[in-house]
Amino acid sequence: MRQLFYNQAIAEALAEEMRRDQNVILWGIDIGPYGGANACTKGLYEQFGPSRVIDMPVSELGYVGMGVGAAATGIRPVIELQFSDWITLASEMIINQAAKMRYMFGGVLQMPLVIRAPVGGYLSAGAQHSNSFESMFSFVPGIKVIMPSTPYEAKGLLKSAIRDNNTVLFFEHKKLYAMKGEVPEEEYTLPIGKADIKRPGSDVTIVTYAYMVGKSLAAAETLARQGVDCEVLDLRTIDPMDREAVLASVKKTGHLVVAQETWRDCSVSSEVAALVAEEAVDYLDGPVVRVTAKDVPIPFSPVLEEYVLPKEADIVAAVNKVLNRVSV
Amino acid sequence: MRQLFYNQAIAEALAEEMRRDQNVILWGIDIGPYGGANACTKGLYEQFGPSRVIDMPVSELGYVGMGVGAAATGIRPVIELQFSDWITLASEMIINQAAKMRYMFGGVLQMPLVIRAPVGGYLSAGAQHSNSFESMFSFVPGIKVIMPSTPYEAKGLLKSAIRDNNTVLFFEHKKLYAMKGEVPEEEYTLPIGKADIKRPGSDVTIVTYAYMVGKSLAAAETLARQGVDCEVLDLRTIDPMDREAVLASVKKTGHLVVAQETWRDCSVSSEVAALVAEEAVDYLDGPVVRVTAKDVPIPFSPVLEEYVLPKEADIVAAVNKVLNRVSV
Amino acid sequence: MDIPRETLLLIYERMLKIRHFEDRVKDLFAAGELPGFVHLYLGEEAVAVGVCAAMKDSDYITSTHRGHGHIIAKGGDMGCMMAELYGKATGYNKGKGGSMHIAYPELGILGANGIVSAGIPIATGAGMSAMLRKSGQVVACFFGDGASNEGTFHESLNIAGAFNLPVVYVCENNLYAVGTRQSQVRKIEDIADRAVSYGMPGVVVDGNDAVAVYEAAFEAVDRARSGEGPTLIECKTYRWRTHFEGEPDTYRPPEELAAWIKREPIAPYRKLLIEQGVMSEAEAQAIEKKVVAELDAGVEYARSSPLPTPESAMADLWA
Amino acid sequence: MDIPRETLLLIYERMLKIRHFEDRVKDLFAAGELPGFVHLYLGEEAVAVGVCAAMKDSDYITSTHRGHGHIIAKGGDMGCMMAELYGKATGYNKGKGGSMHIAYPELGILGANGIVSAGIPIATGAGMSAMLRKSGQVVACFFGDGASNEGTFHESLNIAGAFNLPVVYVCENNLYAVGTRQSQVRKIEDIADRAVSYGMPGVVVDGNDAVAVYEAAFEAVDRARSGEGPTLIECKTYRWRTHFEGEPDTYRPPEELAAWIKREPIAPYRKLLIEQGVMSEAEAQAIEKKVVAELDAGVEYARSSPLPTPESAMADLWA
Ligand SMILES: Cc1ncc(C[n+]2csc(CCOP(=O)(O)OP(=O)(O)O)c2C)c(N)n1
Ligand SMILES: Cc1ncc(C[n+]2csc(CCOP(=O)(O)OP(=O)(O)O)c2C)c(N)n1
Ligand SMILES: [Mg+2]
Ligand SMILES: [Mg+2]
Repeated sequence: MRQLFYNQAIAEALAEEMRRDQNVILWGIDIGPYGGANACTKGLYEQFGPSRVIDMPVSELGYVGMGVGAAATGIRPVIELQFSDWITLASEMIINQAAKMRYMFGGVLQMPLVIRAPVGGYLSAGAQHSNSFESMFSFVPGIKVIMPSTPYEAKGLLKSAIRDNNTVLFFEHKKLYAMKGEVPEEEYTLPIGKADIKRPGSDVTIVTYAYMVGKSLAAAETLARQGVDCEVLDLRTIDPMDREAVLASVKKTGHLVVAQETWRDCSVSSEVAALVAEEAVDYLDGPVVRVTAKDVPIPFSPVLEEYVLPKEADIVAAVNKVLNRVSV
Repeated sequence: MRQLFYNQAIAEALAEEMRRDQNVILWGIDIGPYGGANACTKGLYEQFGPSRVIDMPVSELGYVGMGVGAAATGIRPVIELQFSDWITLASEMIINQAAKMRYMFGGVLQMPLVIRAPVGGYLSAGAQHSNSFESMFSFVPGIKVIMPSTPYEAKGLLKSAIRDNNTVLFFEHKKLYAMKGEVPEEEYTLPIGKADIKRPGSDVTIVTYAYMVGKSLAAAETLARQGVDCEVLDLRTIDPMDREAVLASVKKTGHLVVAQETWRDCSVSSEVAALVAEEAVDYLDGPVVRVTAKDVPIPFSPVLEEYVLPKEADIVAAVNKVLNRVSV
Repeated sequence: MDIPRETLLLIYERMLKIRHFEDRVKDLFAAGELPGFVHLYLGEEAVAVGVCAAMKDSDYITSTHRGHGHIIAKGGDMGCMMAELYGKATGYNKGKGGSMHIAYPELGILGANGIVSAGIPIATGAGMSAMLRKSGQVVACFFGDGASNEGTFHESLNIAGAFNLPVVYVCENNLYAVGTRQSQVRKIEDIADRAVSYGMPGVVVDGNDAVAVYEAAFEAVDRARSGEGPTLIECKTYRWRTHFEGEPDTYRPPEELAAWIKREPIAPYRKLLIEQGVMSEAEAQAIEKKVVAELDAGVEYARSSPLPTPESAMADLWA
Repeated sequence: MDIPRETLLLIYERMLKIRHFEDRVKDLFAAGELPGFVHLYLGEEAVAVGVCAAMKDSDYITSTHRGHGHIIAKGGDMGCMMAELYGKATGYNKGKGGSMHIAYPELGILGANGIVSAGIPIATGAGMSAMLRKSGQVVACFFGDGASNEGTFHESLNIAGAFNLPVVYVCENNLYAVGTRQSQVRKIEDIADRAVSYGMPGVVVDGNDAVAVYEAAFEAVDRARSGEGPTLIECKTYRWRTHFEGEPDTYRPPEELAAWIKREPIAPYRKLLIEQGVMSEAEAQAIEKKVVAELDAGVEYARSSPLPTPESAMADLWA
């Protein structure tokens, strides 16, 4: 099958949806002739012109808020934030406006708004350019949160996000932009809210997403060589979470590791563990173990960042721990 | 012992700390002659004057950000947000600046910043005036989060917060401002990070905090009459969480209910359940049950709000569920 | 300026509607019939009505926590509004919204808003939307003097200026934000001067003079509709009531309030219309009677409407 | 204006330091020696130095993602900075910060910042702090033309104006924010005009003329220190490099860049000082030699310094 980079898959999804529906409009910083900080809008300005691909000033609250007003009035804005770290600046418009407007107005309008933003570390980008805030937004009802782990998923899920009539946060991992993978040439979409078993296995379930999927698969390979058969479940959509898939896998394996890049407290990993404690505790043959970033801001120096962010070896160690197995 | 209202206890804590340290300075909206929307600064302007109690324009990002700059340079700002709902607008300054500055600068400065803000519903205040965002900030390292459930705790914990050299979010529940309770006249402080057993019990642990403490205690009374002995653990500090206290109680009772006012996903209740799934799963004699708000914005109409927010009866039902007991 | 008779009468009727509606809300709230909080628009009627009278039904507005006036001015039905204030299933927003969250897109009402200044980027986005869809719609964005110190005011007006968006920014300068006199936290007198920063015209008008507001709005709407871009209109006015009902009025000099009540917008306007032969005394009375009857019916509708079912709380989140 | 000789020489030396430091960082980054991102200040040296030369060591600055110049201008040590850029334990911030997060409060440096505009409220708060503590300190707040469209610019300058805070807002207008020419997203030409909104003076200066910048800053610092309040100074300048090292320069007309390089700030200043007898050609050469030696030593210090221990990642969060 044809191979594309993750950022190319995104650009292709955008282009296809823009052709399909003229109300799909992009805005953000440097997304026009510049093509986007991560080249996700490369060529779109040339193809669709300045009224479909709009460069904004550095005013996150303003242009995300404009997305709310535009989505409420017939446009389907797809907004790029240059890094997700400063989604903080726009969070009022996401949390109190976009997420709530349809509901608090009794359903009289729709909010077909997509906000795309790069997340994640492993780049020595320092404490303010390495964050992943999906947990904070999953907490809030009225927002969907998607985090694709491959080019295939990036394209299929972004197309679904753009067609969705609700607010969707679409978090792309910076380290994945340069990942190459198979992407069909034919039209396809992927369902929001469905997890994907990236590797079936019988001994332990590893629930993970985004850039950690690759590290989890690598850990699973290492463990397979040691005779441990891991199931790697890629959540793909963080919210709504595919709770059935998580439970089915844990009921099968009896063991759960949750591997996420970001901090532990009140996070996606907390939610997955809580879900299992609520719905499948009788199936657990040992403790749940979470693999997460250590509880400090992401430091700059590579040696420090490596210490703080989770590694393949941490996942291996976690699996050994849930299996009460001495590491080899 | 002397009785004070919760908001009076707060005002008293502020006054005492302002007398103790002239660098303790208050700012916010309407906190001067007006005395604060919830009367928490009543009389302070008169007592300390306009350079200690400063009225700000409606500019949350600006005046919270100023708190960061002032805290870094020798002032101990105690900032009031009129409602915590729009902490969103200031969240950049809390999440990427206050929480990270000391760490990312290698410890060269301190951040003795307190942000006080009212949280919570049960007031028909609608979707944008009923939020509780503690979970989102607990996620972020570098911030302490306190939520006192009584006047005694409000005073003792606020004094500790003001003396702390780190960023502290101090969330006060609107429904508690009019709660009266014993507050010693002598100087005292309460430790940040210590939970409190509000009712000892042997059958089930109810982990809770803030306004839900009262509802949990009421539920415990109801259940006591039915022969069920609940332990009610008030977290008091959400972050750092008193994990030892939670684990000790669950190890004792073997059953866990977590009762919080706000939404479920990636929340404090998730973290508590995850903690137990990690560290005490062998002690659990049944599933964990979480009592939370339903997963929609808080609606205005009292009949709807009552349906969405958790009630005493929900806690009773949850305890019955963890005990696998038919409700009576 | 030559204002059509129907427009002049509409302005009169809608100002009266607001006056009576808000007076009634005040009483109903005091009687404990209405849950939550209410912020009344009494005394500021000429602003909302003057602006909306210059707009079409298909045009948009965004509103604030003090929104009843804007919604009535844009054509909102007092019965559906009142039912919303009662938290009834028949309210504009099924009881989910309440006083601070009334929206009715069919009349271009994109929502009152509980977050100060939040309507500003939303209005700006609606303006961008109108421009992109080439719909010819114009947006009026209402906000207070307090809101003009929020960052999003700056971001939004900058963008509107840069892209020539069809938005009329209407700052209702009633001197206070809650209990703080805004001259204490803003150095300059006229908020309209801030238009300079965005390359758009800034206009100061007497917000208690409906004709003056209408004329300024008419010109701004015309500019916007013809693609010439946004305008910032500052309307000097005053709220008669405290910030929200039930708050003690400790922070405003009583003389100040008295002086502004003396300068109230409706009576002189009524007089003007009668003097100019636009309506007769009898017609004026008939209009007022009709307004009161409509309000009475609206209150009755609200009172007798059913509450939402508790389970309906779970509906309307997802589209 | 009569500028003391030491000040004139200091300006020369510090501009040179920035020039050489940034040139070296460029090379070291290209050679793969430095992790992460770097944003260079080449071409804008006169702004940071002109402003900081008008300040005391005990005064404060806040900086941006493009911060090396500000830190050197405020007296920062090139070795400690370079060690930070290498992620070494001996860096100003123990390798935890990196290029975008250098702070050194002992010299009043409250931090570079990776979030555009975030330094503005922080500077404003430091100004409030200075006023409250009656310390006599002044704050210079550096930010870009792009940052001037952020909401916090508006909120902060409004507060500074209202409270007469001792802050000098220095907008480095280099025409671009990353790849977007800012005239496309801002209607007005001069950002200094925005000072009107806050009741403070707004001044435009040639940001490539160190003397002009110094004089404007001197006056503003003087105003601030004597309690007369803030000033907004817009410095027109240009960055020579792309937004960050490694980015292709596709978006700027080469003639534009060439014209600005021709108007570079250091050579004419050097000439001026020699012509006016402030320093001799030999002295100028000696200064430059000293700067280069210091830089060489700094790079050597950075290279030979130890990395932080991995476990040190867990330190420094809590005070
Ligand atoms: C972001 C935000 N900050 C503060 C508040 C609390 N609050 C509600 S109304 C109000 C005053 C607003 O003043 P203004 O904009 O002048 O409108 P007015 O009430 O005078 O009509 C404040 C501070 C809020 N709702 N939202
Ligand atoms: C809040 C925020 N938005 C966007 C960015 C991405 N970004 C980094 S630097 C920059 C351009 C800033 O332009 P300007 O303020 O003019 O400073 P310059 O780089 O020209 O010195 C942008 C958009 C950011 N770091 N923070
Ligand atoms: Mg006002
Ligand atoms: Mg710039």
